[in-house]
Amino acid sequence: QPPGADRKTTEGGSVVSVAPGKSVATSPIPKLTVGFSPAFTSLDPTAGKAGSGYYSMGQLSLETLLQLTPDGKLQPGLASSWKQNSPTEYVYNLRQGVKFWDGKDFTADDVVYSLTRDAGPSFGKSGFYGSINKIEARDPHTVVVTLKKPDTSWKYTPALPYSQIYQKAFAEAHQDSFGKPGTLVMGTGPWKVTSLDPNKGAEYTANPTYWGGEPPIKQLTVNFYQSETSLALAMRAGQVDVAPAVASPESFASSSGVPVTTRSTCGTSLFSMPTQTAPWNDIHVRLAVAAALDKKELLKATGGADIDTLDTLIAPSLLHNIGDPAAADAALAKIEKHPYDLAKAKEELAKSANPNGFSGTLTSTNDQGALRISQAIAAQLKKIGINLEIQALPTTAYYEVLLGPADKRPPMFLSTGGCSPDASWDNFFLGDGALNEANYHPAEMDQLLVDGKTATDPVKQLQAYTRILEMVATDVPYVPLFKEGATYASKNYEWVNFGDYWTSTSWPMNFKPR
Amino acid sequence: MTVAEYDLGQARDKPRLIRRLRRVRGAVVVSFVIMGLALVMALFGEWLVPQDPAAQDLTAALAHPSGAHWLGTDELGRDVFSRLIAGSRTAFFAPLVVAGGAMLFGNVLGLLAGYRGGVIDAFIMRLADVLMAVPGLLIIIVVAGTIGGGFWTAVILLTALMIPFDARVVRGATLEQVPRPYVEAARTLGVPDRRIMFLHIWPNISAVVVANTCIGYANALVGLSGLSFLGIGVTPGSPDWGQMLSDGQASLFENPIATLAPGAAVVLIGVAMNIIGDWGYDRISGRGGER
Amino acid sequence: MTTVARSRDEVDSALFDLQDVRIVAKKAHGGESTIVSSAALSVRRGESIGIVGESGSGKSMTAKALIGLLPPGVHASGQLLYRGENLLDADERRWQAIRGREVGLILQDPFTMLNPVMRCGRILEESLLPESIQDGRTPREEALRRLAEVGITDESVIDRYPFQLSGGMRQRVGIAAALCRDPRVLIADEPSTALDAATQREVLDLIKRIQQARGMGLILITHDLRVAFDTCNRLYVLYAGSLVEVGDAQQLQAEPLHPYTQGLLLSEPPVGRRVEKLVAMPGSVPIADEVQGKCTFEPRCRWAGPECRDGAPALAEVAPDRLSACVKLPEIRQEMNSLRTFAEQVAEVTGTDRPEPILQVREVGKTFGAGTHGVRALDEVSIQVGRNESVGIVGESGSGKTTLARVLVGLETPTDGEIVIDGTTFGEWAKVRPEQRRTMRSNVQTVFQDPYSSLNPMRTVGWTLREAVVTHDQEAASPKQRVGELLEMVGLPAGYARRLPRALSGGERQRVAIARALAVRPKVLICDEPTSALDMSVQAQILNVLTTLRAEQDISYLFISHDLAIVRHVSEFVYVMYRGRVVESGPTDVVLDAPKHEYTRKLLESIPGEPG
Amino acid sequence: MSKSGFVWYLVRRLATMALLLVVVSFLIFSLTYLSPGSPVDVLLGPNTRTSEAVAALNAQYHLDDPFFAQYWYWLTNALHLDFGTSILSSLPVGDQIGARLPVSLFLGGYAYVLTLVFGIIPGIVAAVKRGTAFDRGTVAASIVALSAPAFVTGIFALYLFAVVLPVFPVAGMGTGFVDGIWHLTLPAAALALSVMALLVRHTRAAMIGVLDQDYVTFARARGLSSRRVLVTYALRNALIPVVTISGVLLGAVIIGGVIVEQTFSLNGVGSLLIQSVQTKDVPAIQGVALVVAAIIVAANLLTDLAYLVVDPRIRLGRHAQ
Ligand SMILES: Nc1ncnc2c1ncn2[C@@H]1O[C@H](COP(=O)(O)OP(=O)(O)OP(=O)(O)O)[C@@H](O)[C@H]1O
Ligand SMILES: Nc1ncnc2c1ncn2[C@@H]1O[C@H](COP(=O)(O)OP(=O)(O)OP(=O)(O)O)[C@@H](O)[C@H]1O
Ligand SMILES: [Mg+2]
Ligand SMILES: [Mg+2]
Ligand code: NI
Repeated sequence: QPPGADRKTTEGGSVVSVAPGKSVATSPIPKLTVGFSPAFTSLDPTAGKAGSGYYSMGQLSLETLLQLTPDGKLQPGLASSWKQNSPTEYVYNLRQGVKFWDGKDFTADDVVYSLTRDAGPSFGKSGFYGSINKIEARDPHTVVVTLKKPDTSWKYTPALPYSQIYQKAFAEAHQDSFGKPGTLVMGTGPWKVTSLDPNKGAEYTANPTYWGGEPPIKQLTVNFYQSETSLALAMRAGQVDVAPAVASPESFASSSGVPVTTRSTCGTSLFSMPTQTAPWNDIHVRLAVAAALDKKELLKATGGADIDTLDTLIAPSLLHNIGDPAAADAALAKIEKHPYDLAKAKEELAKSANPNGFSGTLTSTNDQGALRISQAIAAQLKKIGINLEIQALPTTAYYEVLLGPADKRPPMFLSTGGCSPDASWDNFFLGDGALNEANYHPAEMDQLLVDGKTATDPVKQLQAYTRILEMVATDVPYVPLFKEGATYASKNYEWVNFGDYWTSTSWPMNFKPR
Repeated sequence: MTVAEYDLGQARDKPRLIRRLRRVRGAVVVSFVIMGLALVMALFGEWLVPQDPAAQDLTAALAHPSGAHWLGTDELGRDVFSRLIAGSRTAFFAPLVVAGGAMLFGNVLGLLAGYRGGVIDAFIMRLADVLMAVPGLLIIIVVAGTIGGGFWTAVILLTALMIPFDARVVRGATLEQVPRPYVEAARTLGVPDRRIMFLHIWPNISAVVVANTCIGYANALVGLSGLSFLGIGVTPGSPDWGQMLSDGQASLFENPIATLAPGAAVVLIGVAMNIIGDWGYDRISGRGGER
Repeated sequence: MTTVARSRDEVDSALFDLQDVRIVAKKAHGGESTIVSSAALSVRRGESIGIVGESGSGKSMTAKALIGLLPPGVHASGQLLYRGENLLDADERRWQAIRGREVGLILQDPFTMLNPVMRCGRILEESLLPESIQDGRTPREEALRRLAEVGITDESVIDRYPFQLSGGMRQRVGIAAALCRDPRVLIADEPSTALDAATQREVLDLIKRIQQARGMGLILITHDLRVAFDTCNRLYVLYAGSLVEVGDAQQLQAEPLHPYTQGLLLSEPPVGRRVEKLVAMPGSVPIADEVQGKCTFEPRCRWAGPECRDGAPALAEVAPDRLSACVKLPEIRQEMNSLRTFAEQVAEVTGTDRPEPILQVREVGKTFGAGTHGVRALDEVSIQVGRNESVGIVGESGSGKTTLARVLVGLETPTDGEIVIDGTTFGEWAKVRPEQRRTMRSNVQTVFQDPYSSLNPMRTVGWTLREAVVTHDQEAASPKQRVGELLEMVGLPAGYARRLPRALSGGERQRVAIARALAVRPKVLICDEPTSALDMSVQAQILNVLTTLRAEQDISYLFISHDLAIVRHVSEFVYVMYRGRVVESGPTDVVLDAPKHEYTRKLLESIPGEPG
Repeated sequence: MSKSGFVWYLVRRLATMALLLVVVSFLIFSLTYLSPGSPVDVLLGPNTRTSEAVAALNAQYHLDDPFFAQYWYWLTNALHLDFGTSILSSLPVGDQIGARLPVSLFLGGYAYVLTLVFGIIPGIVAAVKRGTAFDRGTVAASIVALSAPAFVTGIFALYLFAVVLPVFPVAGMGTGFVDGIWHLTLPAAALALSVMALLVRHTRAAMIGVLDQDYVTFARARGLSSRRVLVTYALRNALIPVVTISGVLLGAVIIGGVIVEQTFSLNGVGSLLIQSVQTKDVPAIQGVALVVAAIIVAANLLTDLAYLVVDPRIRLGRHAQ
């Protein structure tokens, strides 16, 4: 089985290989409009909060050292080549002759500055830089990153949007307003951002001096919409060409009249249960829940996203990235699954302290998509007598619960939110991190997590991850439900190579008129 | 022969009841029927629903109206018609609580303020001024939205905010009655103040009270469903008309009936209540005779 | 139907000539109701005619028909000739040309007649036509001249809003506005009723003067026969929508030729003397629509016979220039005359010694408001009412009469002075001990001016009376029986207890109000203009009830009125109030026959029909 | 009223207005302060919370100061139109309000104009043609419209004009004035509808009341033209009770605006409020609520002044010295 065979990319869309910095479109596109809902308020990657556009919009103008191919391979970006000298030392050779939009040269200083800033504590993603020892410029065109200990996940980080590169002088000159409307950012990307208005959108113009050559899309407009419905209506009216990230594909399609394309990604969606709080501390309860959840059925609550169910905490595609995919499949086959079986669920529940079921709450954000799935979960559990009342919380309150005392965490529906090609990505609901929602702490687990990251031998690494999956399958702190989906809608454009890692590329480069 | 004679007057009133019944407009009858149906649904909805309003059938999500689902289904495949019926309970009773509560407190305070004047009067008037200056729904959005507390917080807040308005109307009507000779006659007779307020004045302002309460009911219905439309004070997934409307907005084009039905229900009850209010006003003030 | 024979030149100079005008209103749920069944009248240049009738008789509707301003849903039919043109065929444009230029109208209430948001000058200016301004005056100068014509010389009036003027001034501005386009006929619908006696007289004199000076035709509408006799050449007596009598004013005054006209004249207390008892017509004015197809006065007529019910009687010439609609006139004319003679008997005036006081007011003062805005409504007023005595208080509007009454029953707190009721002296009601207050309350009761609002409209007569009984006598053996007694006392059948006030006529309501006051067996009854809101024919009934009660119940009256004739009729002793003070007092006959104070003289002079 | 009297009145009204705003601001501030959930959690997001990070945030947002100090700090800043930084977007709240206010004002103003035009004119015509089919139709329509909240009419309009009858744009705000009008017609109409109905009823009742007045009869009796009577007499006087309720109308338009912005996804102040409430963005809620309250209070002042203009009895009578 070829790598990434379980991804739709190869079935629905086409994988076209283009050279880094080049577009799949062959003729110029004078103007293209992209719609997002909701709005973004900052282009500073370290703003890192809801409303920051680094994740979806950042790659239009800021670039990373490396980029990801549709199947999760690294390819050159601002670094023309890179090398791992030792388990802890990475050397990046910067592309020569690259200029910022203001005409200044792109140098190693800018990279060091950007990565150091991105690694700072104010950025929500500083976890990705946890094993960094130092980042330094060896010469104006070489950057060396030294780790404290081996970390196999690092190699992907320079290709993720969390490590976007911007001009040092500009960022230093605009300490407080960097990335915000009025100030914006200074980068090297294919499109130069000329305005940002959280109430309207952003304007981009093609960068004539782009190292990959001037991109075919000459003017790129991003429009913000307050709700997905209004975005869909705008698309229906022909005001929007492409809408990446559609949350309710079916409704969107009917409102806009434009079909929505979905791909399963390596991100995962889970149902979490607090393993140390009654009645969830009872393994029979958790096993009952695992058997009671009909994943196929739940998929229908995703609003029409065309995605797959999931049986393991880590998406199989990520394990395929480690060494031999066949070995990964063999290992996965051995892991216990909990297929939908209502009789078994009732049987398990009967063995628990609450044989006839119980009542409780199910916490969710007040986001429509999450609410829909939470309601569906509650409805399925009701069938075995577990009555969960949905508690929809606004972001603040939700984070308070999410990050609050470990023993007070309620059962909830969780998503990893995007993914990197590294298998450790899907683990962050385990271990000592603040996000161990199940409060699941067997001693063996912590060691396995370390092993997984440091193991340089793919076989060892796979072993560690397989064991993690086994433990999760046995103790059921989480019930994996389905893969996260990536979606886009466009009537007139095909999005070539659309899939897991679209946020790690200059994605409008992949638009091709239909 | 005595030339001076007492007037033995002729009765001017004829049995008017029948005539009046015949005059009741069709719209009023229809309004009462609507409210009656709403009441039945609100009381016995559980037994009337064709399907469990919470039951999901994800295979039949966003189905169009059919024999099985009269108004189709929502995103989670729940029967919209059943949810509409289930939602009638809060839709019917919550405004009743609001309008009734505001009427009760508003009347007592308004009568006191209008009849006695003084501190109560000044207090109510100032409070109403403040609320007039900042609309109540804005306050509720801010308060219920930030403090939380769910549906009944919104109901209680709305009631509390409506009291000064009701009190103001009642006070105004009372002020109009107080200088009337019949009130002064009662005072001259030494009738206790409480009796004057509740047995003399109140019946005479009851037309205004009834009309105002009906309008208050319609406003509370609209206000509360507006709040739940905005996602304030509702439990997600509960069959609340306002929430159904806002949830359904996304699938407006997929299944318009399911989205528009709760909206139509709100309008229907609002119209019925307004018509009943007008009718009640005419009826009661007609009793009061010439003015 | 009768056509009055007229000579040629009469027809020539006729401005209005109405024959058989019928005014009907569409009912809300189909059908029509008659407001005026058949009106016929004519006005010539320089002539003033009066349309007289009690409320609801259709006077205003007739006036509105004459100027084409009938309310929506009300229609006139018949022949309404203005200088030979039948105006009932006129369209709105034609009417606009007629209104103001040919026919002017002034309304009853000066307080509502002028646009409240327009300055007086503007009101006049907008009514002026270019051709009515002469000598190159500006509109403003013309407006000033017009104001001067109605006796307003204060130039600042032109820049004032109506609400900044007194009632009399407003009425003058109204008259000036109505005359702006120099109409040939002026219709005045009760132009003085809302004004006090002195102003009333001035306004009427003004209208008459201008009418004569300009040679206009005048149609004066009034319910007050004395005003009509004083002002008009010819009278049209309207009753329940039909004309019952037409005739020369002087002749009609000397000998009315219709039982209704006669009844109206007799029920009015004479100014110059006191009569034993008034001659009252029974019942009250019916709604026109309910008495169609017969003599409209038949239900109340003492002489009514079967012939009266035999179709609507036509107006027939019964004497030269006298028309009457009474079919029985020849039979009853004699009897009518004797009744008039009977009514003119003068009552004996009882002794002039004052009985021991039961109610006293000592130097009471009352100021409304404070500071410069304060109104001194009562100023050192001292009066007394004796046991079984009837005391009158007269004074023009605003002189403080009502305030005094309200102070007496505790509806108003006096600013200074004291009140003595049945031996108890106090300043404020609120400071009296509760149980004593109860007894005092039962000693003094009031009857208010407006019978329409003095009963709780939502409560039956029985409920109201029963409450009055029970309030002061919780253990009342059988309140129900007492209610019956009370109703009987004021001449109403016991069955009225079940009725709502709405189902009673004004007079009946006032009777119930009196019964309510009597329920607590008061020693003093304060009557604040108890008849001023009632029809003349009903007023006599009420006055008679009061007189009878006094004889039966051993009760004292404090009778407030602005009408000297009524005061003369009901009281032995009178106080004259002027601007919050008592300016004169004494036995009624003495004060009214030989007034000492200048103000009292002025009051007497302003009575219509008296030499002024 | 004398000139000085007017100035005095204005000063008094302004003082009341300021006092009211202080009270409202205090309530707004304390309410949001009392809300459960600390802003620190939102600021940190799903990160490990180091005590330094928390302390830095506390300092930045003055979360450690005593309540009154916080209030004072916030109020003085607010007076300079500085409402702090939105927790969600980390943009100055003042800027955000400033950027969104034009949309809301445009929508509100447009709706208000629609309300006035389509509220007063049918009200007058219905009153003048009392009892006719037009009158009955207007009354019936107004009862229905009165009970049709903006979010219901909005969604009906969305469906109608996006699918059934695509004449009006249902998305976006357009660019420029004319395009803006074009785009905002639907939202403004939805917003205006129920308010309009209230005005129709009020105008009709006021007009009927005025047409029955003696002064109208008297004016006609003087031969004034129908148009003049209708305009300078009837309309002018009917305006007085209409102006009295314009405060209520305004409140309804503003609160309705919040809902309509949400329904039509317009980027106005109202949707900012709802967004902030949904995310518990404390500074944003405070800022928006205060600005909205200030607008309402100021508009009420204008209403009062309009009342002074249309009714000389108030102008010259009650407080004439
Ligand atoms: N718009 C109307 N539609 C129908 N009937 C009316 C209307 N206006 C008045 N009426 C009736 O017409 C009758 C005559 O009214 P009108 O005003 O002419 O009486 P009036 O003689 O002027 O009485 P008053 O002395 O009280 O002014 C009354 O019974 C009244 O109820
Ligand atoms: N509640 C009040 N507040 C202020 N002023 C008042 C009040 N009641 C009466 N007045 C004033 O007191 C004066 C006397 O009024 P009052 O009603 O006693 O007169 P009246 O003689 O009864 O007049 P009328 O004949 O019009 O009934 C008037 O100037 C009146 O304006
Ligand atoms: Mg009249
Ligand atoms: Mg009086
Ligand atoms: Ni002034």
